[in-house]
Amino acid sequence: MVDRLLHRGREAAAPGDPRDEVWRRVKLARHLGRPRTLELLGEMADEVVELHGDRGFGDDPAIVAGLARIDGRRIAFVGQQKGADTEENVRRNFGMPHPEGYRKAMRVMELAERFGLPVVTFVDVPGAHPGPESEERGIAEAIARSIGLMIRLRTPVVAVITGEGGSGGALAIAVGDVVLALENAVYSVISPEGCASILWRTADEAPAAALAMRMSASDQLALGVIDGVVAEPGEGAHADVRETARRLKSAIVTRLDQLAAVPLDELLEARYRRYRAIGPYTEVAAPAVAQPPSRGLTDRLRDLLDPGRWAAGVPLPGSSRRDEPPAHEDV
Amino acid sequence: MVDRLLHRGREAAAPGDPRDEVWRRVKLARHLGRPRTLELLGEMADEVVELHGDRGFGDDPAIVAGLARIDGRRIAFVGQQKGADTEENVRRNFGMPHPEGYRKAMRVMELAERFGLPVVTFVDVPGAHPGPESEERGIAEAIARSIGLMIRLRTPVVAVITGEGGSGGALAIAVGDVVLALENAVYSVISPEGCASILWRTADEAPAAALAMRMSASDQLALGVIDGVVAEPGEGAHADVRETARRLKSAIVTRLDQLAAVPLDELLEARYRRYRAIGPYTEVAAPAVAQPPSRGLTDRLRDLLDPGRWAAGVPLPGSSRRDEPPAHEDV
Amino acid sequence: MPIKLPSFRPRRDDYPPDLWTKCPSCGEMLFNKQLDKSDRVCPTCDHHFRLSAAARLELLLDPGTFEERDAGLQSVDPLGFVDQKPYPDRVAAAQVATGLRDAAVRGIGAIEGRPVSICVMDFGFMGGSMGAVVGEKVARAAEDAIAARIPLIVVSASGGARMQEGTMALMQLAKTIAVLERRRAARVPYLSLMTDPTTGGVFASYAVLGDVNLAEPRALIGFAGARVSAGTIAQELPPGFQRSEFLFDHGFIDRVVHRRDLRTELVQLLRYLRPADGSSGDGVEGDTRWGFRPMGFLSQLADRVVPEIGPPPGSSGSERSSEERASGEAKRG
Amino acid sequence: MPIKLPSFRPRRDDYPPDLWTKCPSCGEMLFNKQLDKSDRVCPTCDHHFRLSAAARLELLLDPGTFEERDAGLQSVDPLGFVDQKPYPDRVAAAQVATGLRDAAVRGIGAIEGRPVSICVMDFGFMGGSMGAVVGEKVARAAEDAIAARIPLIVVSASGGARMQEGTMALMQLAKTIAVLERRRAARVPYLSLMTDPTTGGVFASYAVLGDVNLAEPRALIGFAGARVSAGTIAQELPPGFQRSEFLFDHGFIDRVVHRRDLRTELVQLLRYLRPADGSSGDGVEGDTRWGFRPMGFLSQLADRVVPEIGPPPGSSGSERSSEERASGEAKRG
Ligand SMILES: [Zn+2]
Ligand SMILES: [Zn+2]
Repeated sequence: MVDRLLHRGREAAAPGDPRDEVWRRVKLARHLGRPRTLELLGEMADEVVELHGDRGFGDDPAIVAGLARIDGRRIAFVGQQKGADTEENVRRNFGMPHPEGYRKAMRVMELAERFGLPVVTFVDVPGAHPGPESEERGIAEAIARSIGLMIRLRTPVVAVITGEGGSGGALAIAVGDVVLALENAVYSVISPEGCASILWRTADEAPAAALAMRMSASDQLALGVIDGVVAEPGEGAHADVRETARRLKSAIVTRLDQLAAVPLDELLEARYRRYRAIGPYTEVAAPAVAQPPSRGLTDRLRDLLDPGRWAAGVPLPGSSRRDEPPAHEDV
Repeated sequence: MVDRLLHRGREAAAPGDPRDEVWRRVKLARHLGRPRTLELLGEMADEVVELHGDRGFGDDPAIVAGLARIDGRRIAFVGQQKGADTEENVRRNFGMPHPEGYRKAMRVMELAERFGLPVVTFVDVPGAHPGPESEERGIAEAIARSIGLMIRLRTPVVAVITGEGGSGGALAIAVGDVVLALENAVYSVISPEGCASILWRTADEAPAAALAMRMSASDQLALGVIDGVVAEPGEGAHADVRETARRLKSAIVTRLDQLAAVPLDELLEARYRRYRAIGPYTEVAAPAVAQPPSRGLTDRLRDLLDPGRWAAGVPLPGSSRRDEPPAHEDV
Repeated sequence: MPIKLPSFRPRRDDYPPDLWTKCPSCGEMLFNKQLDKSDRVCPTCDHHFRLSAAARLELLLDPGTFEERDAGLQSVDPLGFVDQKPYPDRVAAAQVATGLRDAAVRGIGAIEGRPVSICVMDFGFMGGSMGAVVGEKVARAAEDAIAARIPLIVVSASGGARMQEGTMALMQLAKTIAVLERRRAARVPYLSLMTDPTTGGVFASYAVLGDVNLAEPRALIGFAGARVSAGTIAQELPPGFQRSEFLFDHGFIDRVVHRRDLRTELVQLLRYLRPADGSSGDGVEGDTRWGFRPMGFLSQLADRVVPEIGPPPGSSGSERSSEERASGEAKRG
Repeated sequence: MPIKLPSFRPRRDDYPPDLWTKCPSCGEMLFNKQLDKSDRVCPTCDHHFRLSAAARLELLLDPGTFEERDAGLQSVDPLGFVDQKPYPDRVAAAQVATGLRDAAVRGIGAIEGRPVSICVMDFGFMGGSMGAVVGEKVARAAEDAIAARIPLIVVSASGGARMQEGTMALMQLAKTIAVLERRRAARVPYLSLMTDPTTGGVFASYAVLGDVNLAEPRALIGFAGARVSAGTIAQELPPGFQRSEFLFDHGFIDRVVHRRDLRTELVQLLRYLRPADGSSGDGVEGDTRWGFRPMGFLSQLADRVVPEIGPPPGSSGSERSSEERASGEAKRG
């Protein structure tokens, strides 16, 4: 796990393979030298004032938040912050936030709303911290509430996926009026390794999963999840942090100026509609199920039809808990 | 401490002494058999549905909260809950809430506001839990936020001091449009023991401190902190829980009906004015200090004038911390 | 957040499963008829077996009152996702196995004669995974609740987001939460019931955001999978980790409710949590706000339900229609 | 929550204290002149000595801009409180010792030419304990901030509520929080600075509720006294318990700021946290909202301050007056 977090040891798919291109980007998105929130702000901003603490439990170093001035514009910022080396990564928990990190983010976003500052977020997270303390203190609740706050926040919000956009832990600070991504950023519902180990039964198929999930910035742009891609210089953001920041700053400032021209009520309504409408489905004429037959009958019918289900009296593969395990593997 | 919390071992002041009467009430307020929130509701309400959890850390058994129906009226309730015996007292932490208890209370009060339910609170607490975990998770923040919520809560609030009204831990759920008290309830800014050990240098003077602080319900009525006193039957609430509950119910229902007739905006404005105005002071003509002289001079002058201050180079009595101790003793 | 799908790895059963089921908790052999009578709760150890959406609806609603909405919503394949098997084939197989179009069923029903907007998940359909169809159904259920000013109930049973829909599935967190935020601003009550399992993105969106959160006993509820947690962190998991009771202890669930008491508790809670108009806080029973008269799309249902509700005498003229009220609230929200 | 008052137990000093002070942290002997030059921070170990209200105001505000308000507020004796000594005698003694009427000084001043409403506590006056006068001054400071739409700054230094005023002191928590809630609804910024010590009811009311909470290094900050905590609970206290850095680690303080940087940080923060009118969120510098023109009771101050602020050209006609805006907000709050 630490290996993966430090991005050691994984090789790309065979050259010429379409998986190659996306996997190259995954590796760039995870590159140890990739600029993080504070590095980018350090280049972009004239001034950065970090604020700390969630006012209830702690100050999570995996999320930084505060106030900054970019090109004369005062903003509030929130961003995940991985470490630049092993020591900092340990201190910042490899950029995986605990609930208090998201609660700090919410506090600063509410402050921004109160004082009319636009919010800019920087998303770069393998996923929210998956350990017991995180569950105990309500990582799911913190993510859900942060998403809810960002949807109703009465100030412009620009979100930038700068590196890894890892699942709910990313979306928690990635709801915005405009969502941008750096060219080699990736965004997915589950890590490619996690996806591969479930669907391909081996994490080695991660490049195939990355391709199948279309997690590159350009694919996400095509899907409408993000609104713009900012080109990275040369071999990637790590190769020229200053130039990366310059381009990003220009994109952010342009968007902030566009958003500032929109009345807040319209902005909020458009933001709502954006998320209300997302995700394609179709509608067919005939309902699939009629009024339900008597309780129990359906279940028994399905037990017969679906031999993999638990009711068959056969323990499921991967059972490790005392009672009936749901055999899920989510990240 | 456990002795005090279990109310063992303390004797009343000499008979005939004016301290006697107030101390008798302090003992009744702390009586182990005194009915608590759930016992009172059990008698008063047709239905009680307890809700649990602060949605962030835990479920504090020292505060109970939920929904209840009293005489056909649906309400939300919040109350401190001491134990009826040692075992329950340990489980309920002697009725001393942690921050998550107040955060649960806030959650349920917000629910009440959202769905137009009046709030009734039952106050009976030696004080908020004073231990390290309580400080770590922000007991002060939780108390302050709960007070703030109750002041702006857009639904009628009736608070009842049923036993010990112990300082900030009590006030956190005792802000209301109407504040009632049971006859033998007490309300104070610090426990009489705490007050006595600071001002009299011995906790044995607690009855004197209780008298000086005018902590009885009738004194608090005279001071305008509470609005009504509900007489207890016979020797006190513990002697006849049912009759106590009957009287309390009648008082609560009367007040709820009165409050329901007041438009919410007026109610909120009156509640605000009540707390904005509380606490007498006077105003004299001449300012006490002129424009400050140069920095440092004032301090040095005061060091000379006030030999007990730290700057004198003499360690303060009671110093137990490495650097300059503020020698305070708050509860 | 997505899930591993055991459904698609057919295995041979040693015994015909139509007559009996082995309780995975106490090991007792239970006759299915007996199990059905006890709402699929083990009479020996109170183990709560999973319920299909149909069985759940029958358990919770007044008989014959459920009117399904959006039954025709069906997944598309936004990514052209192929692993060992194309995503559309997986959906088709699940549809055959379950008789459902996707992992949630939603509609309007009545509980003790009072209308509710309800959405129920079915773990049998691809592990109850949430794609665009599930998200859309939850969102529409909330919108119906807002429009009609009736309570919203969502019963979750899901391993999380459906990874075959990629970030389209992830965005369903934002979609459902967006509507739930409007619902809250509109002061329409929402009860969330978590059943085994409620994990990943479903837990981290609509399941955790109830005005009141209920859970069935010993349901697995959590964000990250237990093996992920343990594997990633190399740390021992606390006892009862991610079970209902653990979540209760940590403050995220109001009440852990035995299945036999579920309906009673819902009825009880819904008597307190009524769509509010914000004009008063008297809490007095029989206030006219509850004298709800279904409108518009609810007219069909109303024919069945209204006689049981009984409009308060003389209230119809003095109230704004539910639609007027809802639109007024929505602008504020 | 109230405090033990060492001020009233006179002791003999072994050496004349007018020339030097011993640093309680590193033990260094410091000449007072040297200490004054360094804003009463030990040059050896950075120990922050306490400041009087006057010294604090001089440290934070532009020279000569402080205009005191409500200097004549004085405590009464609501309970007729007598312990070893009547309460009025204690107040009188503290007044003589400090030259203050009570434990807080409040007024209007300017920081880098911009007006602020400020209230500063003085630990030297009965341990900075909060009675009705302190509560009233904090409340009025917040009201002035709302009325003039200027930032509020409160510098706390207090052992807690003043027990000689009993529940009248306790109620100051509610009084101050009530006004601070209106302040928040009015979108007027509030910076809370906690200095050594900030404990009890002061911490549990206005001190903890800043939009941004700042603290001086190693200040004692907590609700219950450390000895109470340890004594009551018979539990070992964590290292650094109730010091600024501990509170920072636990999420209650945004920034621990060395005294030499305080003014700079306040200026910096106030450039972001400006009284907002809620109509836009562009964050662009030089917007007319900040083109505040002091009105009414601020006119005196305005004479001194306005040339430094400089009203934006042409803005005076297009803006509502600050009073109009404040009253509009207050009705909403
Ligand atoms: Zn069993
Ligand atoms: Zn020193």
